[in-house]
Amino acid sequence: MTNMLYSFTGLILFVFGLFALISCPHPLRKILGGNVMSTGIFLFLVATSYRTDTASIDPVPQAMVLTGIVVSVSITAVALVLATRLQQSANRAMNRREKKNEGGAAEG
Amino acid sequence: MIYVGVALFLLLTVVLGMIRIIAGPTVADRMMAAQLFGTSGLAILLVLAQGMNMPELIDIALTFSLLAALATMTFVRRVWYEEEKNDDS
Amino acid sequence: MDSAMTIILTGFDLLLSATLLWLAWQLLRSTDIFKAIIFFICFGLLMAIAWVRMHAPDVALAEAAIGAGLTGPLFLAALRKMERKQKKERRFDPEEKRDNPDKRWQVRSREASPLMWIVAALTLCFAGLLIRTVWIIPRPLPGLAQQTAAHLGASGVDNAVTAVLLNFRGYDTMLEVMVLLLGAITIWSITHAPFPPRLPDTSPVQKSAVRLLLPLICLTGGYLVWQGAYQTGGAFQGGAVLSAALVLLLISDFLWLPDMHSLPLRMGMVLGPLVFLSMAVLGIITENALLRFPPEQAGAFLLFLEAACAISIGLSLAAFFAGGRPASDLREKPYQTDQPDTEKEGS
Amino acid sequence: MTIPEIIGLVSIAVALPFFLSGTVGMLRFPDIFTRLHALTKADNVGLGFLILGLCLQANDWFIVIKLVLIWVLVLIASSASCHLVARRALMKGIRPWTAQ
Repeated sequence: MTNMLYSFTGLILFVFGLFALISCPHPLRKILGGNVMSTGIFLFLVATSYRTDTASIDPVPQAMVLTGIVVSVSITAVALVLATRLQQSANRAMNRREKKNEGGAAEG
Repeated sequence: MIYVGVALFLLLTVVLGMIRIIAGPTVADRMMAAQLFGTSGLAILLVLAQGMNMPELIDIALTFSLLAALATMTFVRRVWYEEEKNDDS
Repeated sequence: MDSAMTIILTGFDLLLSATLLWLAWQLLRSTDIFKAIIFFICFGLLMAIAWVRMHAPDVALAEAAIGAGLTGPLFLAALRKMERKQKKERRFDPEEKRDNPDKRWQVRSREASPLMWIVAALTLCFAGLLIRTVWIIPRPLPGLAQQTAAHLGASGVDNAVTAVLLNFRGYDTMLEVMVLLLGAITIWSITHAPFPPRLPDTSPVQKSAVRLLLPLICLTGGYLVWQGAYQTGGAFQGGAVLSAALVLLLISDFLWLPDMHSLPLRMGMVLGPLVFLSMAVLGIITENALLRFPPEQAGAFLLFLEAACAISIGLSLAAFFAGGRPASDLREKPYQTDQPDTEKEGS
Repeated sequence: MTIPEIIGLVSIAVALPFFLSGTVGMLRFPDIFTRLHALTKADNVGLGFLILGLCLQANDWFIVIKLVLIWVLVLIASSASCHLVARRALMKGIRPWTAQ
């Protein structure tokens, strides 16, 4: 019961994350969506291997998920730096264009 | 069993408090609500440690308590620094 | 008594998963990106409790340290870097002052509405397929619990998760430490850190709180690494807690920090992968296989390995937060093509 | 049940209203400063009673030390961060709410 509940929660989280990754235009929200997606997969992995008796809980998926959490935080960090750089250069270009427009308006 | 009931109650208060995150109105209110959740989550962990008979959860609670200030301090020092940010952002 | 316990636990699980789903939906659909980040922090907190309910305390500890502790500040710092420029940009356009900072993104998403519906329909179909697939998995699933328990004696540690991570599937962990190093290298080569501006009004309360917390955080990190051998804990959790100490130092603008040379940082970051590789090569020489440890000394080897990994994980995660190469590392002035547009604080 | 266990349960029961009032205060109070006040009630007193209760149930000194350490750490963290938020709010010119 518990494992079914949590594995379906994980699946739905994965789908939410996927949808956000495709449909949200804001880069930060895309990264958030990717994080939710990976969390969903982790939850699904661990919940599917969960047994009610504590003695026979499988440590292999847990170790994999532990690895996955650390890898996903590194991916998140790299993606955030890339998104920040992208945004900054886009803003800079926009500022320059607006400045030029303003200057042109003042002269004309 | 009492402990799990207590944990359920604490989880309910957390869910109630989420209204404050939605309502705002200032960014600081949202951040403080998140901090309250940190404390409540820590309490849930401690209670579950007793109720589920897993004493290792106390270490997780210890980690929570060490990192409790991290998000709020980052928020105050990094995000909320700009003057004149429209508060209901 | 027992059935009442089951009912309460089921209620707890139901409430927890419903809240998780609701939070995920809110964080993906809310109008404001800051709100979404706050929801994400809460999501991490509740995920840690969900891991506890799955009897996965090691994962819960990692989630508490990384998901609830570090990722939120990472996003907050990135948000600030993005927003500062946007605010500056808004100065050219006083009409827009009351608008949402990410209005640009909002407008485009509304324009793409029919496409959105198609994507939503496709995602729903995909979700249905996934749910059906999961439904028809034959249960109970086979597991590796017995095999792990049978070989636990040879691994040198008592905690099954640590044994799997470092001994049975050491390859994974070695590559993972490499991934962290690679991430840090990528970030350092993309940009140099706009190093923490020394904000004029550091509160003395914050400084003394950080001074009180720092030794305790380092102590707890070391304790978690040590404890990984027989109970919940290990290199990742310890490393994440250590990196929290560094992040606290970074955000409270201690004056000596920006002037620090990056050589010790680099050495520390390489330490973990290096020790792992040398252990692997040592395994070839003594045991004729990559990454195999002699069972008698395995415990000591693993502890050594974990300590080295924890140091490099902590430093790499802190480097992620700093978001770039330390500025003091640059021999000449930082790369400045179009700096006039950007705001330099504190200099 | 021994007497310390009963006292522990009573102490946990005392802690719960503080958590509830923290949340209710968070929802009902009018401005950021009063909400900070509500928040610290849950942090300090509620968690304090809860930890007192759990300490009375614990059978290991190491666990008791860890529990007390958790409480002290939460006190440090919450007081420092509430101070920072209130200070920054005052600097930004957010006026404390008054009865008028």
